[in-house]
Amino acid sequence: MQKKSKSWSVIALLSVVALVLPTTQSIAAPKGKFKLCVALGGIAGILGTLGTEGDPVAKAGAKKRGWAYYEVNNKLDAQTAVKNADLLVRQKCSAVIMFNGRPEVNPTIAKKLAKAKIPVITYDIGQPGWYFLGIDNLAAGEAGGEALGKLVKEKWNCQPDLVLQSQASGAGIVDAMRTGGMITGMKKICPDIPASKIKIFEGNGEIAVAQPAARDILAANPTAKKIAVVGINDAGVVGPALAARQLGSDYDVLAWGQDGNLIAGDNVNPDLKGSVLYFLEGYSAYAFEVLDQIAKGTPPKMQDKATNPAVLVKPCPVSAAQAKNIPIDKVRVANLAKNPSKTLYALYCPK
Amino acid sequence: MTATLAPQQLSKKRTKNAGGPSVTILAGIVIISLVSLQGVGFAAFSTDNLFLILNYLALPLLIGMFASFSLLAGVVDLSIGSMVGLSAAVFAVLATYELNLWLCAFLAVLTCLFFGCLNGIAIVGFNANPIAVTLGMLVALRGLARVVNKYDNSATLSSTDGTVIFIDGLNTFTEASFSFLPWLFVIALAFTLVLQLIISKTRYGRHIKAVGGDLTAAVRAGLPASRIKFTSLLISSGGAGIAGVLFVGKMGSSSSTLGTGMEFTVYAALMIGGYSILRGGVGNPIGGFLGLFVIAYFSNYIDNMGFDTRFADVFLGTLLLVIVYLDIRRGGEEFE
Amino acid sequence: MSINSNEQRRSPLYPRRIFFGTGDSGNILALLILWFTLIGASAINNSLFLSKTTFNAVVFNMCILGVLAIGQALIVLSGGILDLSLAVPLILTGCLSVIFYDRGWSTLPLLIFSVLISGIVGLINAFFIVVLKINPLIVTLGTGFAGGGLLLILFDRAMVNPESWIANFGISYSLGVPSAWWPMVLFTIFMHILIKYSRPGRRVVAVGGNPVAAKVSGISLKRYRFATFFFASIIAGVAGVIFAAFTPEIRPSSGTLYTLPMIAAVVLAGFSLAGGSGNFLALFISVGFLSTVPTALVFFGLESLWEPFFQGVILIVAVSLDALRTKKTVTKG
Amino acid sequence: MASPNTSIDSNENLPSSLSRVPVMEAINVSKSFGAVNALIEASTSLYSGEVKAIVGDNGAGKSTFLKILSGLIQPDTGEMRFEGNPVKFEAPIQALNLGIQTVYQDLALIDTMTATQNVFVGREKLSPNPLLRAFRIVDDKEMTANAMGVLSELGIKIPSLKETVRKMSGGQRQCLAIARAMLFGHKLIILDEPTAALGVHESAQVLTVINKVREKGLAVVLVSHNMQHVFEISDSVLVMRLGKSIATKRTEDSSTQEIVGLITGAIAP
Repeated sequence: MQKKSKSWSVIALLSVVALVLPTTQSIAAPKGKFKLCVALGGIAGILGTLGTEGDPVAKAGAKKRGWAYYEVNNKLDAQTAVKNADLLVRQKCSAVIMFNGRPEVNPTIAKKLAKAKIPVITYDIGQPGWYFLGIDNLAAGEAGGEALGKLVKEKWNCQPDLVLQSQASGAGIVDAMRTGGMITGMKKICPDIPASKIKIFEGNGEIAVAQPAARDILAANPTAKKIAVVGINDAGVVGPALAARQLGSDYDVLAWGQDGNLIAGDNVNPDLKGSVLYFLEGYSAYAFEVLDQIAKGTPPKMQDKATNPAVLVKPCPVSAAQAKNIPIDKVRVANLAKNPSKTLYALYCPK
Repeated sequence: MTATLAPQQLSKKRTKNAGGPSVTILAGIVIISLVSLQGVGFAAFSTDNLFLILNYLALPLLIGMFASFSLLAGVVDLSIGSMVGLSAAVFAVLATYELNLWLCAFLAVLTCLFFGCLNGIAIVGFNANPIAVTLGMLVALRGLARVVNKYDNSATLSSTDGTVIFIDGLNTFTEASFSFLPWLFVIALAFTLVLQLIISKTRYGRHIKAVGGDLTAAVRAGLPASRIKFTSLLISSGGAGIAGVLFVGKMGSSSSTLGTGMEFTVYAALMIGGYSILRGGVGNPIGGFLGLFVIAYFSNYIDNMGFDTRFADVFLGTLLLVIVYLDIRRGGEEFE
Repeated sequence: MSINSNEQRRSPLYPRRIFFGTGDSGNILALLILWFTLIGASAINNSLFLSKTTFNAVVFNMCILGVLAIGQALIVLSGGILDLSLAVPLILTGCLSVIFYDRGWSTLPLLIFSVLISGIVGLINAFFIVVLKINPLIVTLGTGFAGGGLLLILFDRAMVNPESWIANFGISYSLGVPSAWWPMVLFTIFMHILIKYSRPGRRVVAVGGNPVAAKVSGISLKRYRFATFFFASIIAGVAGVIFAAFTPEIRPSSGTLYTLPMIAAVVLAGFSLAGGSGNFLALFISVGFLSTVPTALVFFGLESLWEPFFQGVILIVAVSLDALRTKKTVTKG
Repeated sequence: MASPNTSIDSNENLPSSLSRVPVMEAINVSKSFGAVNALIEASTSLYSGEVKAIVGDNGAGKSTFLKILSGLIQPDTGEMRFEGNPVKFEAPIQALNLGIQTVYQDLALIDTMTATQNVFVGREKLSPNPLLRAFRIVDDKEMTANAMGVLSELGIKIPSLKETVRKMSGGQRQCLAIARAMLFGHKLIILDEPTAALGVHESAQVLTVINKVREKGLAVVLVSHNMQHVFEISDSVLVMRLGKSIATKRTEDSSTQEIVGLITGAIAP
């Protein structure tokens, strides 16, 4: 019974380890030191640089104030976000910046963090009991929609053949507000676009997904040549624009994105006529307004809705021509570090 | 006619450790412990930290143990990840219609059993390749889960991909713990031990290992191979169904990403633990538990260090290869 | 004979010849019937389906998936089970070609170098498999994880210049069909001839069908493992160039989108996962069929949400029907 | 222990002087697969304490006949008798239950299991403790002892009963398979090419074991291509040709030349 004894010795060993090793020590920072914790969003692109690479603005701010700093990544995955919440509690964070693209688990996370009495600042996605910091997604959507509407009116006299609405339903309410808001905004300028011309599809905020999906829709509507594209982000609208280019040179495309990821810097797609910038990478500069008060022990009163925000970031609609002067997010963050008194909006949004 | 000897010539090195790669894994655990000690300090062994590890080991362990039936029987079920997602979606959506929760859970698990049954019919009944069939099921159910999530009745977040349904009782159950031991983990571990007993000591265990180890030989020995394979597929899908319901309790929602890639991480851990997804009959639950534990422990180290998470995948991939290689050095199964 | 039966018995992946037993032609015929049924049903539903635009849309759907599936099929055929890491060379080449372009490299060295560098991924895989003797499925799972992470670290933002020949390749047409289709067509023809009529090709099949017999008859398993994994990575690298042409913002995480569909295409085409049997013409049809499904769904008015569901169901039904047929002929004979 | 030769006092063609009933009898059984007539009115009788060899060219119907005897396939026509009573096997398990065991050419051992587990696969002994028995807990100790018993009875040496059989040599595996058959088949043991793929020394080992099985008073039937082995071990030889059982010869009365002639058709039966 060599096999059996081996297994059982393993169990015995493990139980010993389990009984002896655990101490009541915690993994938290030294007592008395303020600890700022940041939960990053996840995949790059759909949620900007805050996706994967860390938040240099928050890190620098914490360092400047002599705070401990800790970062986790929600990976745009619900299960990971919940797991991270537990981690943040055990890390005894003093305050948490939460950027979670899977809002369906926010109630659970809120419950855990509330139990540990950790104040939370949420970016862009509202949750009762969390300080709301960010843009009003609906307003941002509408701003972009209006800008696109103007182009559609100017060029096609408000009569596009097709409006492609590139969703990323995984982003939940944000998606509904942004893409839905864009349609609303466009209808403000061109109220007579019939619902039958608006085709909603899943683009996942990713060119590689949005492109083939849009291609198939264009194939199913072969007579439609004047195409307006709205979507959750720039990638979500560039995909459909390219799909139209692939299917023929007779297509005319007006695409307007959100988040400004693909409108800044070089190599901008010619069909991307504009985008709405939020300067997500600079959000943490605003966050310190709230964080400083929390650290002082005088937290501001709860403002947890986009309509009643703790800090409202203004959306910045930018046409492709204006965007030529805006560098990519990494450069912007570096410049923000050089001008700590300003915000990215003040630095870069065209007047 | 020399054929019967040929496979032996091919792998000159024989398995020395019939008990699975337990020792290799233990060595891995010791190494990670030392690394953690160096990086995180003694806090790495704190009850707090252990709780974190075990809390997120519980459900994958449960899923892995149920799925190990089909691995042992030689019919790998790749669709478990999707089934977790589907079960969660069905449960959560039904719960938004305010049906009895037990009924919802029952229906969610039943749904998974139904698809497990389809797996079984295709694999056992039609003799189709298990990897191909369950891969198809993986893709299909992932899609179906997303479709189901669209039918949720909750008004709170109209356009979420997932369905939000916070169930206090279930959440309390899934989050309950005894000191630093989460109850779910205790249950999963108890299940693992029972399973170890079943696999190593009972008639059914012997039969399932025989069917997975050598189908022809098992049939000739008069074992009901088809029935055993079929049940093993039902067990793995049922387990995924149960885990899906529990996930809803833990997360307060079903999410379209729930279970994505889970089959790969769970099976990677089980392979570290001595199971094989290409041939049945090898591996034991304790080894599987250790495999899952070593992965969870390692991710925890990365979490605690606050590493750039992009490195986590690099480390995990390397860890998988290193442990499997070490096991081969100790006489584990070689390829060709 | 006895070697074969013994081999089959040892592996749970019983090699099954898809459709009508021995003949590849029967298999191809069945797939064609399946494809034309789908096209016919869609055309009856909406006559617009039979348009040049639809044809082009389907062809575009095939471009990347098709090339990747050929790489995967080579691995499967040679008994390497599956290569779960093909997304890594795909993205690596995509990013490298963009970087090299931005540095002002001319087309030919750019293509050669970016694709060859991707071949390294295959060599690493083969090293683990051949030298360290780890099962390919575990190796490629590991290198897939690790490689994906490394790519995220190395290339966070790769933007294709819309004026570049790369971007132009993605929207241009040659001989009346999208240019990006030709790599797939050429690879299919090349592989078909290679496997059917060349000695190395036949040896790949031999290595896949029965490694023991192949080894006994003096074929170096190691050399063939290195070669197949290297070439699979190279082929995935070519798909990476097409990916760059289609996707101006290359996101490392996008690579995994193709993993399951390409395995599905290979399986549907009748490649035995145990190695040693499969036909590249059938693979072409299988890719074509799978690429028609999403387009057809849109014509039927279904949300693209349903696409994975149908793809999965089709795979299960096809594999089951085929297995059922094979089983019947086996019991008869 | 009786000498193997003393028990050979029966012949197919003559009523046994002890008027023994054959353990197993096949009378004019036929089997066809589609258009192929694999077996045409083949007959044979198998007696306890006797080794019968079945020889024939490839495609002579040996395997089919063997499969019919072991209950793996059912004959289209003809009659099977077990200890004088007509039987019809629907499934191999019925044959197993009657004490008929088959050792297949590819051994039918499960590589991933230990020797003891292999011996008892499908017939595990349950623990005597009623509680453990209720949970279908097996009694490894008892099974190991039993296996050890039968192995020593047959003089088989195996390194360890607790190791997986993958490491064993071909001869050891074959012996183990025969031992398993012996443990459960108390009437008839069917061997398909027991010495194929084995070296000289290992073959000798296997033949010794077969001899021991005969001494235990079981009926043994074996298919072999190796004339030397056939003459070394068998009491009588059944020659098959083109699906028919054309002749049964007492081994001691026959010669290799005669048998080979019958197989090839050079000698008329």
